[in-house]
Amino acid sequence: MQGTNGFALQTAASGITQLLWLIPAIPMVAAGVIALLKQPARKLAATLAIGSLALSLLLALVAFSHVLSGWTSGHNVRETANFTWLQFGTSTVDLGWVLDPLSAVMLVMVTFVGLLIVIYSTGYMAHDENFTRFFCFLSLFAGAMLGVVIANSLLLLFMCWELVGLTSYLLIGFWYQKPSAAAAAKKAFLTTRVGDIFFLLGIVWLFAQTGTLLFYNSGAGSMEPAALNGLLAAPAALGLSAATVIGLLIFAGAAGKSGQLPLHVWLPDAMEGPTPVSALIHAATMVAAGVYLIARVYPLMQAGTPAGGITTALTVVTWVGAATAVFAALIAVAQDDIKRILAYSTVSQLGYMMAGLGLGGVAVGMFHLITHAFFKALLFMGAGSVIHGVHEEQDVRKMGGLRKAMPLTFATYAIGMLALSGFPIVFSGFWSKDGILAAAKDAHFSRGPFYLLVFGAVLTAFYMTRQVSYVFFGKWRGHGHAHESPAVMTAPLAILAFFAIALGVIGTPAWPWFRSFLEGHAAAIEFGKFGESEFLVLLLTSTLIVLVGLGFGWLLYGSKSPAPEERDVLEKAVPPVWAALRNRLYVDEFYGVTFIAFYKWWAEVADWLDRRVWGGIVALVIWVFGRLAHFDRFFDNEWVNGGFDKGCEELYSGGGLLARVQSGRTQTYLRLLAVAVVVLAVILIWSSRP
Amino acid sequence: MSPLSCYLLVAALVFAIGLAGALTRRNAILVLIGIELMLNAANLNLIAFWRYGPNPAALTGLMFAVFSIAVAAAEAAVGLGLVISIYRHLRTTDLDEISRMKG
Amino acid sequence: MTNTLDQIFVLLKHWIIGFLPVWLQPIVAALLSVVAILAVFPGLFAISVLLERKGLGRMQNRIGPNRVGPLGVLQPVADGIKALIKEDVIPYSADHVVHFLAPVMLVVVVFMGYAVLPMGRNMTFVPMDAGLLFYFAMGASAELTVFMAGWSSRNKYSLLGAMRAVAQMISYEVPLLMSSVVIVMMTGSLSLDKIVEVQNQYTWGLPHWFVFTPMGFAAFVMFAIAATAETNRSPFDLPEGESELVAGYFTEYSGFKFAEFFLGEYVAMLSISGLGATLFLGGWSAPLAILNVVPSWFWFFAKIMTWICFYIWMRGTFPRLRQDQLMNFAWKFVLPMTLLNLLVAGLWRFMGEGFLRWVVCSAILLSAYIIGGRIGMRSKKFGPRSYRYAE
Amino acid sequence: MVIFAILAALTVAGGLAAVMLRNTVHCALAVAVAFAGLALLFLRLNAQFAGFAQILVYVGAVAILVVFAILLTRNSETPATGVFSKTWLAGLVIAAAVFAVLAWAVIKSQAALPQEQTEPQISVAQIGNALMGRYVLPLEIVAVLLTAAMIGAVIVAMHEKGSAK
Repeated sequence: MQGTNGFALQTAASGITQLLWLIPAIPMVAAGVIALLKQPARKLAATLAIGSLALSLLLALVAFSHVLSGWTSGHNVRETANFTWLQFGTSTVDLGWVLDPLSAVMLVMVTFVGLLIVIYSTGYMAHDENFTRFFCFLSLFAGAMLGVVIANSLLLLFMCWELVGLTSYLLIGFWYQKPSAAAAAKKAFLTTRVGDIFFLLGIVWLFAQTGTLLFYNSGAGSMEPAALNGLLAAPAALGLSAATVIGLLIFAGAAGKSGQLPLHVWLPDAMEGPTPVSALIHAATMVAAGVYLIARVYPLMQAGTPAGGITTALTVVTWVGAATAVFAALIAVAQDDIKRILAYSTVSQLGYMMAGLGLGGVAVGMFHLITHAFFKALLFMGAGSVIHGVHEEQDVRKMGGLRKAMPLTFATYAIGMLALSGFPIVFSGFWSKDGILAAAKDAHFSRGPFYLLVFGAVLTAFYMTRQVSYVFFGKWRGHGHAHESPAVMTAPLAILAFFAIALGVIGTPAWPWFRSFLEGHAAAIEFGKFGESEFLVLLLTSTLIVLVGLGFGWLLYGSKSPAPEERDVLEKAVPPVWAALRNRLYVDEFYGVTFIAFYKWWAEVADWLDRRVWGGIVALVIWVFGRLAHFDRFFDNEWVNGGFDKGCEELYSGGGLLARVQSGRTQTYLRLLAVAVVVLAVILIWSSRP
Repeated sequence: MSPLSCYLLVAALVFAIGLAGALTRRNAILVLIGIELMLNAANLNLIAFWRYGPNPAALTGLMFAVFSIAVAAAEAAVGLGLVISIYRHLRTTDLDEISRMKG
Repeated sequence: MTNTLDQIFVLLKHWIIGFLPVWLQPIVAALLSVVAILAVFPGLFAISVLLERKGLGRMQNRIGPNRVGPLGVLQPVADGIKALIKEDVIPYSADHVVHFLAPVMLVVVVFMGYAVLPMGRNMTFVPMDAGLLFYFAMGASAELTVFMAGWSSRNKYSLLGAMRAVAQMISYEVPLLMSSVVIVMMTGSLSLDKIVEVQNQYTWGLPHWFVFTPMGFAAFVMFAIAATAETNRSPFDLPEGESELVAGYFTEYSGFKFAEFFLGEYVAMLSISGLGATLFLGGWSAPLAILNVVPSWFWFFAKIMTWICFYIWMRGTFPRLRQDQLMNFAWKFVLPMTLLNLLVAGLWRFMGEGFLRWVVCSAILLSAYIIGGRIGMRSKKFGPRSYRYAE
Repeated sequence: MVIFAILAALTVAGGLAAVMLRNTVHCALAVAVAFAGLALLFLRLNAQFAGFAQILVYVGAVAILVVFAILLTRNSETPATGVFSKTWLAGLVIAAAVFAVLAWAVIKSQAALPQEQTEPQISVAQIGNALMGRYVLPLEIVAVLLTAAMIGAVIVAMHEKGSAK
């Protein structure tokens, strides 16, 4: 894909573009209003949150239809509304928002999924005493994410980005009375912060280089050829162009938010938050933000593509993505907490998206992002429904046989699970993952990513099967007895399930509607593609992959129900590996022994310095002064005091004298005034006489 | 001895008298009277300068005098009100006895 | 013919001073005017006293003075003689100087007020640019004399009367000024001659008196009330309420000094009626265009006497107010209404010619007075007389 | 010139009386005389408006206020003790010094002073226009000040139980 070339730029902002800012504004305002409500006003709070998001969804649909109509009528829409926010000296900082296929699609997805999740959480949080606070945060979260989506300026994007970070902190730590939740919130905040530092560096550098932070500004934006060429020309360290380095810095930020490999640790812990929050974070908003960011700055990432290859930045993105995909999938295999499994699968899927971005361009990555958003939200809410149904139990080994207890949840969950593991033909996940694999297969620079991704796909199917069979098959191992969740929770599940299937249609190789929509050339239906050999090969490969994963998983776990204390099948087979996976490949521990330990050591050093060195010096000084003081006292007693006492008496009497002036007698004051007047007049006349 | 200087001298005299009154009397009310006298002396100066000044048509001095008369009325009202309330609290208006504000 | 008759006094004055050397003329002219004023108004004073006594008598089903001369018309003369030959008693502890100065100064300031009143065409003693201001300045200094009288005679009745009088005069001086400011706003001048000139014109033979405009009429009513209070006339005659404090601030005065007070009071009445006539009733201008044949000075004095009769009638009619009622009435009804009047006058000025402004202004004033009156009547501050202190 | 001398004498005499008389009320009356004299001096200076305003405000209002204050503070009787404060001599000396300085200044700067010139004829209308035009802001400010002063005076002088007068 050749950046913006495919687009007939059209920056004349239409009405809806002018109103685009309303989409994030409405939920934020709602959040503000809810924040003012009293705790008991639950109904009102929920209504406000849902209503605001519904309104945003409406607007988003309008915007989408606008873009769509533009596209179908041949010319592609990219409308921006910019305004100057700050002006210092000659350079200005502009903010603005953009409406183009990318943002339109994201808007619809975020508002829609967000709306469903909010509706769902009215049921899930029904018994929480901080109901209103929750909805306030939720609306704010959605609003911030929408802000990220519409932003046409890296700065505006960064603001909303940080807002997302803040709200995620608030939501993950929503049950702050749980220490683990508080810790998780802190962890998420700090980890993402690490990425954001680099991101900010990238922004500043970009501004320094191009003088603007707008993406698209009718030729003057930083994502447009003029600026990009400048960036390419500008050299940076070790032979990389400025474009590359800035791209990498921004990617660091994205990695932080989307939990890519070095910075993924916060994401599983974020499960401490309420399940709807997990759903929102993992499916629709936060983690998507990173991927979306890369898609947004894609022109920068792929600036100066060598013939038939990809840029350094994209190479990095690809490798990191692929590595993350496998890594997280491996860990997911050995988890017992239903939500943790999903969390790690999210991480790995994000890896897929990144890889897709790196290899296949915006369309591939975004398509997987969209489909994943739907079925991951579905899975999380299904998990939430399960947890709700089994009385806040999260350990899969303490469940089982739930397919009878909660059939609706089971059905929808199964759909989600199949979509995630990419079951052939009917499920959207299949097509999106298929696209990524295809892109990876004909990546020229290396086959590595392809194999990694394939392996990851196998694992995905495997651990999902394991989880499902733990939860829904076998016999009930928990205590109490499970019950189906209320309609307000299951209805969104059904809707999401529908989309988890249906979305596949728009991304098949035969009718690559989504891709053509994003890249802005007409979509043609050619069933002939199904006939082409390499497509069939790929189709068969991925089908095979999935079937292998599923079959293996079913073989090991299907419908048999080990007791909770019983050791896992794999554990029996390969204990060391299992232990490693079980402990998340010791990443946290690794950080523990490296960074954190380093900081601890450094703190101790500082402490030692304080105690020994500085303390010693201070002690010395004290001692010296002590001696001096002794001498001084001697001196005082002998010579000074006499004189000093005298002086004090003098001062005292003088004070008494002065105090008499302050007699409280108005006339005295008046008299002084008059005297002063006389003196001044005399001085004046004297000085002014010739 | 130009007429203006005559007026100025009279004003100065009245001013001095007022000042003397304000400085020497015990009774707060009479101190206020002295202050009023001083104000009026100032007004006389203003008007005299206006009358003999370079540009009477500008009305500056006259206006100043009129305004200061108005302000003086306000000042008298407030001042006397204060004296009355002081009397109500301390049962005296003798300034030699009123020295609560001693530093 | 009419003109000569109209200007007869002026011509007379010129004829007299015609005999004199030029350097003497202005002084003599001034003296003549002063003498004229000093002659005419005491005469009017005598007439109005007689009028009052007889009129009140009729109102109270008595005959009134009827011994001295035919139908007792010479009664005032007898009173004057009596006052002159009576012994002048000065209380031992009184403050002699002040006690003596008070009535003299009162009479002086009261007569000075006449200097600016236009008593007929070209018949203003000192046609002053700031005539109205001068008049009020004199009126204000009258208060001081009243206080002097009350304080100097070392008598608590006198002192109380004086305090009451001064408080009342100050309180009612404000509405008095305000209501005449309306006229100033409409004419744009402080000079009484100018004011009369403005009123001395006719449409369809009807005069342009200010009393015939909405805010003019309102101001007229307020002015009448305030003037009554300013001159300590019933029903505002608490300062000399004989039932409470023997005769108010001139209790300790007798003989000629008392006569001076008496004179001062009536002359003040006459002069303030003159002012009222000048401001609202077109001064010396005739009530109808055709009546211009009648000399202007006649109209001036006619209006004054009408006003006096009005006073007498009021005195015969109304009971006396209570002190608190008096004050509340002044500050809580009269003053706000006069202030409103000012606003309306400004409105009138800026609405320009036309029928509309009549409707609007009258509507505003009418509603204000009705509402204000209702509220006032309901509150027991200055409501209908209650006897809670009586029984 | 003669008239001026008379008026000046009247004013100064009034002022001196106001300062020196023993009886407080006499002082008040004397100060009223001084005010009147000043007003007449204003008239002498063709400041008709200012003069009448002076009479209206000072003789009509301030003097009355002073008298009221005197009576309300039971000061109307001549105090048995001395009426002058302990430090009256110092005050006198200072006042004298002030007068000396001022007079010295006036006499020294006589050359610089503007000389006699044609009497300005100022009509009240002109003053009114000036008040409503060039000086309208000060006028408004003074109006506000007077209102504030009135309220303040009432509040300050009001009894604690809250009944005015």
